[in-house]
Amino acid sequence: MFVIPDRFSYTVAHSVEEAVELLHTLEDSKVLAGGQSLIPFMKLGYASPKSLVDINPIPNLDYLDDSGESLKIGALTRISRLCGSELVAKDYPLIHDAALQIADPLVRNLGTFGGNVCHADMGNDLPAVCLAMNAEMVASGSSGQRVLAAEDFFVDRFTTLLAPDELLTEVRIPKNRRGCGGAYLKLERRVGDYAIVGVAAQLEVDDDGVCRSAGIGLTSASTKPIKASEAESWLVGKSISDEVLDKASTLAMNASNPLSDIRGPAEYKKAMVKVLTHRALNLAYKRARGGLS
Amino acid sequence: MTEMPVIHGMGSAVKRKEDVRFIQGRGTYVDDISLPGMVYLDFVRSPYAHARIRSINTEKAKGAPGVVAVITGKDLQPLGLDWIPTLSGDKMMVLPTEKVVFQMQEVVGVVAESRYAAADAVKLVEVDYEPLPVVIDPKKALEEGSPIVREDKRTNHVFHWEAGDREATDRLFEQADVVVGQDMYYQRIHVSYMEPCGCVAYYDSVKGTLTIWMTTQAPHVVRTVASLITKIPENKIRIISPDIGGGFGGKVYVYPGYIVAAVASIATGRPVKWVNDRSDDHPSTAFARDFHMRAELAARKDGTLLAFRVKAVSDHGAFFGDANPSKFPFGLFSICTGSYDLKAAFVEVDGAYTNKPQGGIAYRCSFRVTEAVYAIERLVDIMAHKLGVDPAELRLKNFIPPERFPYRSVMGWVYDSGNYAGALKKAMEKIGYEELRREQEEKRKRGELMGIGISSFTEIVGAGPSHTFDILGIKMFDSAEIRIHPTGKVIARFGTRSQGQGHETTYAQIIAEELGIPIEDITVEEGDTDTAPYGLGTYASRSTPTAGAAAAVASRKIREKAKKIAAHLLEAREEDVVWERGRFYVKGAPAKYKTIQDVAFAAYTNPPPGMEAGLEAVHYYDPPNMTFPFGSYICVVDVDRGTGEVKVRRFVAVDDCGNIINPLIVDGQIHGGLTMGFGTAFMEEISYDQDGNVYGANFMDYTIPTAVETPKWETDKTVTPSPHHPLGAKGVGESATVGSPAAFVNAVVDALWPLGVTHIDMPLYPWKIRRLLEEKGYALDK
Amino acid sequence: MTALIYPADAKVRLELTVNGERRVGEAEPRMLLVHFIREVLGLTGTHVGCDTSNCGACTVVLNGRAVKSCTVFAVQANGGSLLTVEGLARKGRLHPIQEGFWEKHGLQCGYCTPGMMMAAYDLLQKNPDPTEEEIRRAISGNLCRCTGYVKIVEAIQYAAQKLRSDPSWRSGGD
Amino acid sequence: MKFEGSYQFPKTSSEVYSYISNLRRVSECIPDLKSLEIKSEDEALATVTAGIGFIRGDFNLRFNVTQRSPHTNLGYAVHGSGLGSGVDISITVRLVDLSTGGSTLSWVADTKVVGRVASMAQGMISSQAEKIIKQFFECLSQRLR
Repeated sequence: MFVIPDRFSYTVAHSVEEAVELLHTLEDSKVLAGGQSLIPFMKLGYASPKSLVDINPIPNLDYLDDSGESLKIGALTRISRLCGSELVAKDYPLIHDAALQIADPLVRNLGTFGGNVCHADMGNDLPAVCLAMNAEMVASGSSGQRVLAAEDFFVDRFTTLLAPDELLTEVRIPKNRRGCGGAYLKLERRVGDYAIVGVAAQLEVDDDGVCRSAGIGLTSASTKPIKASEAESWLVGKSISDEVLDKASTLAMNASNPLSDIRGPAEYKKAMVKVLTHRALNLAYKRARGGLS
Repeated sequence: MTEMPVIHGMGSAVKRKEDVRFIQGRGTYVDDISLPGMVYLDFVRSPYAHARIRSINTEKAKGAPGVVAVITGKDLQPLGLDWIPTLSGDKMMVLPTEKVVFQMQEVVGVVAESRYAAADAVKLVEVDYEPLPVVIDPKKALEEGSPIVREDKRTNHVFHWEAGDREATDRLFEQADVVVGQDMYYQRIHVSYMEPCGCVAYYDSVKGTLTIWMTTQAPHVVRTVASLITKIPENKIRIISPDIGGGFGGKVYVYPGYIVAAVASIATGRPVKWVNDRSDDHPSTAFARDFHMRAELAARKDGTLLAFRVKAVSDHGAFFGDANPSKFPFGLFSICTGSYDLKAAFVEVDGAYTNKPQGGIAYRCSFRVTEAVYAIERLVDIMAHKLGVDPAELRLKNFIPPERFPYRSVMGWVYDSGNYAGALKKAMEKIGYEELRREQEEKRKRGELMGIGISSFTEIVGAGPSHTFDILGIKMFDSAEIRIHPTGKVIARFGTRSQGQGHETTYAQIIAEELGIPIEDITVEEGDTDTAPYGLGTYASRSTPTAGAAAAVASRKIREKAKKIAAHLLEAREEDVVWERGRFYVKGAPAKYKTIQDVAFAAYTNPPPGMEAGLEAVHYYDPPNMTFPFGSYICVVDVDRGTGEVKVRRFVAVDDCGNIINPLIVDGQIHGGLTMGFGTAFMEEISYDQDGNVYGANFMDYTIPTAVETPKWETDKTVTPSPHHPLGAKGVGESATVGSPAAFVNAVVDALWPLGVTHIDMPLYPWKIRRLLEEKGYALDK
Repeated sequence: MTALIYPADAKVRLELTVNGERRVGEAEPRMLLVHFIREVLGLTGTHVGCDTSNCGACTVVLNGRAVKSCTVFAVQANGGSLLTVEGLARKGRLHPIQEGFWEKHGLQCGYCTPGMMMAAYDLLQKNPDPTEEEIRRAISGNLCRCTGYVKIVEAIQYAAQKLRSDPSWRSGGD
Repeated sequence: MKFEGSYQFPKTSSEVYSYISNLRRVSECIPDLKSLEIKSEDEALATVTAGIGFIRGDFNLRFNVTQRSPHTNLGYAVHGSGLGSGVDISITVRLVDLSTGGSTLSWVADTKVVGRVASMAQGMISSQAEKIIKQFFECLSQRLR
């Protein structure tokens, strides 16, 4: 059974409008961005879209822009660009940690921020990052543009809020101010594998080490990327200590509902949500205290 | 006297001759071969592990664009090719006619003009299955009333095999002060060569010749078997094993793809290419290990080891296909007394059929030596801990001492040479053993988990002496044919087949050493049954011990004739002629000499009166005994009490494979073997659920180590030549895969021993270790 | 504007620069780049070792960055520039990466080698003086079953040193 | 895997039985039905589209009524394939009249999913199977209210 995709019609979009129009008119169409998740799925026969809309030629969708109120990441920004960006490494350690742990350097050369998010696999790393950082997802569709909260964006495994003829064009990350720090920890069977469990943690603390805001996103901790909201709100107003982190990581664990699979039994994954949340928050705190680094 | 040319003989770390093509993308692997009019074969595979085939409908597929032929088991039946013999005297299905016996089994072959057309047509074949109860656990398979995998056998019991002296062993166990025992499972793994199996088959109906370019480690045996089952005369069958992208034992087997491709070529008159995709190859080709054992070791309280016994069940899947020597249904497991001077030992193994592909690959393990070494090295460690003795000390106390070689083990093997204490002491020195033990003590006080693991293995390779070793009756010699051209250049052909071991370089180095001809002037060829002398092939670390020896002996035959010619040229009596690497001269007058090149020219232009012209020799080497490489490995690990992850901090490997031909290549072999052992110990496993679904069927699910987690290996050597091998060499291809798994497991168990952990089955997944830490109340939540 | 749509069974005419030469070939939309390279362009140095984008045996440099050619459709490479293992050497002179793999015994069966070298090529373009850790991470998408990576790392270190000391190899090579 | 559930109806067990033993009516409750062919009162062939997100495929399924014990027990067997996998579901339904009038229907479904996709995307197909079976009985119970 050769691992080869079923036939599909192929078309190239040169603008967002054109992409939306094509997605709207073509039957059973799918966006082709980096293709690093979609193409393997098509080869393995998981997915057989009748038509692909290649958005790679669309100009100006590959950017990192922090000139405004938030860090704007173009949907076509390659993961490798995040890995190599000084801005991201310096000011957004959570994103940088995660980018460096996505698949391998070759996949990262093509894989895009938008694609990683829209694929919405429970095992993808960037959805958890978006959840932890309360990102906004900017989508364009035939009915115009809308901005969605990351929290609402991830509906189910491989399922987002995007309509079939909608295209994610940009992700907006609240700007990291002084006192902000983040970290992404990923437990893997082997480097480049999907996470056994991954934890994205983002903290903002004042000069006395009191938590102003907290964000926690979980990878492979449920059938979809999830946000540990209770843990987040519990942290706010607390001055960070080992006990506080213990409680927070317990709440994060309680929010998780992982599947047993070849990457480990559910009870192990639950326990790891706790361990990794504690460690990620700890590192995020250190970074927050140490300023932006 | 003129300068000797640099010839790169024995011991030279010369870079490899074969690399010139590989680094330029000019290697020729099976999938690189393309013939005019070639078509592609793809397979419909069974989603069921065990099911009766109600019906197969191929009409839609036959009508699909580009489809040339569709082949089912019913088509093979009249040819007597629906089943074929295995290397173990059992038989295996090529394509099923009645039922399927494992998931992803080949069911229907579809031949089409392109890869893509074949893949499309495969989806159009309709097979109606009636699911049957599945048996996955080999122990359950041997119980009464278990579903029967092989109706032709009417039982799931494959064989019962015993070695050693049961009574003597039991007696020593009764007398012993201390007895330790452990149930262990050596999991099912896949060799995971980077190049999946495949072939191009072409039947020339005019010449009546069948040529198959195939991924095989043993082309000659394949040709003979193919001739016997197809009745095509052996001179009309040509098996070519081109460049092979790794074999490790997995490419000794004959898979359905080869047979169906050949039949398809005969049926269509066109060349047929079949190449497995990874997701086909992993779940359908043969597996290694899958071995459930109960091992026990008896000792006196002073630490003298007395006796060893093992009772085991091995899982062979649906067909008994192990490529074992005929007299050894369970390979050379009886080497299990290892490096120790035991008084008695006994082993019994029962083989079982299950709903899995055939198992029992000699995966870089010289026929079950890996399982044997794992068993004894784990038990010696458990015994040391039980006695409260340092594992190194217990080993040193019980090693076979150097002066006892050649040493006859209680299992009847005669070890050729060894200095086990020498290797272990060197490893301990190199890693700083005492210091590490001190560090471990301090860490334990601080609640940190650090472990040190030792494995002092003895290998048995180079099968093998004809009085004991054959495969399907064919004696396990191997061959070399060396011909020197008039200008002194050499073509040498062998019955073995390199899959990355560097034969083109090492064989050339042996010939260079023996004849004084630079390796640049020596061309080595293997793998074409029309040109190479008959040989059993490359597996079980046998190439250097057998074919390497053949190269030396054939070279010496040539040298004898060369000496006569030299005497004629030097106008001297033969007994006055002296050989010095690369030249002959008359005793006492070294200035007047003839080079081997002069002699070669004379062999064709001016041979002595009455002498047959030419300068060549063939030798089929029948080894007098096996060779017994050995070594000591020490591994240091740190265990994360939160995640259960293990970090291999250091790993020192001291190997002894006798005299070394090329140190670069020996290092490479050891690095690769260690990495495979590392993968086995920590991440590799093919598992099945109760419905027979296979897990780990591709490189996404089956994790082999990358450069990141692979430890930075530290290697060293001792040199204890083999007394009976012409070069004093022993073979090293498998030492590291055989020796290392026990070192990793011993290290992790050593770390956890204070908590009362005596054993963990491989792979040492973090979740298994975390579970133990939780049970012992030692797990951390951060 | 209306975009050009290639039907599923269309034979798309592709034109691209391969190892410095202009090459033309046909491919249906679903054809994978690796099959186009091997079977249409006839460059068999690029290998296929898996079907899940894990092994990296099919690694080539597409438009300046190393990618897994089994996870790109050939049509996506239209108009692009491709460097395969066959294009590494220049005027019969081995590329320092090739030299390093040979000198340091960085290969055994040779099957992963072309992909491994192309990944190294990408690394050394971005980072002329990588640490061992950086090298190991850079080839983490390329599996080797023979070498245990030790000598591959040495080979890439050799190449890095050679490239730094020999300016004639700068400016890509494609 | 085994899934199960139970419902209470105002109707008596014999009324419920006569409804759910009718393959044509029962098959109306198969979710995402693409096509249906009733071969006999005990056998129907159906094509069902199933999946999650963009991972969807057609499953060709054969439904058989395997056991008929009026008023008390009913057995269905579902056998077929899709997304490169084989699916086998055996469903047993038990009906019990309540002293308070009406009846309870309790069902147990034993599901086996085998094949490449089942192995690679562990849990994905079985969780879909569970969803579909539950929808099926939910639909039946609606109609029986």
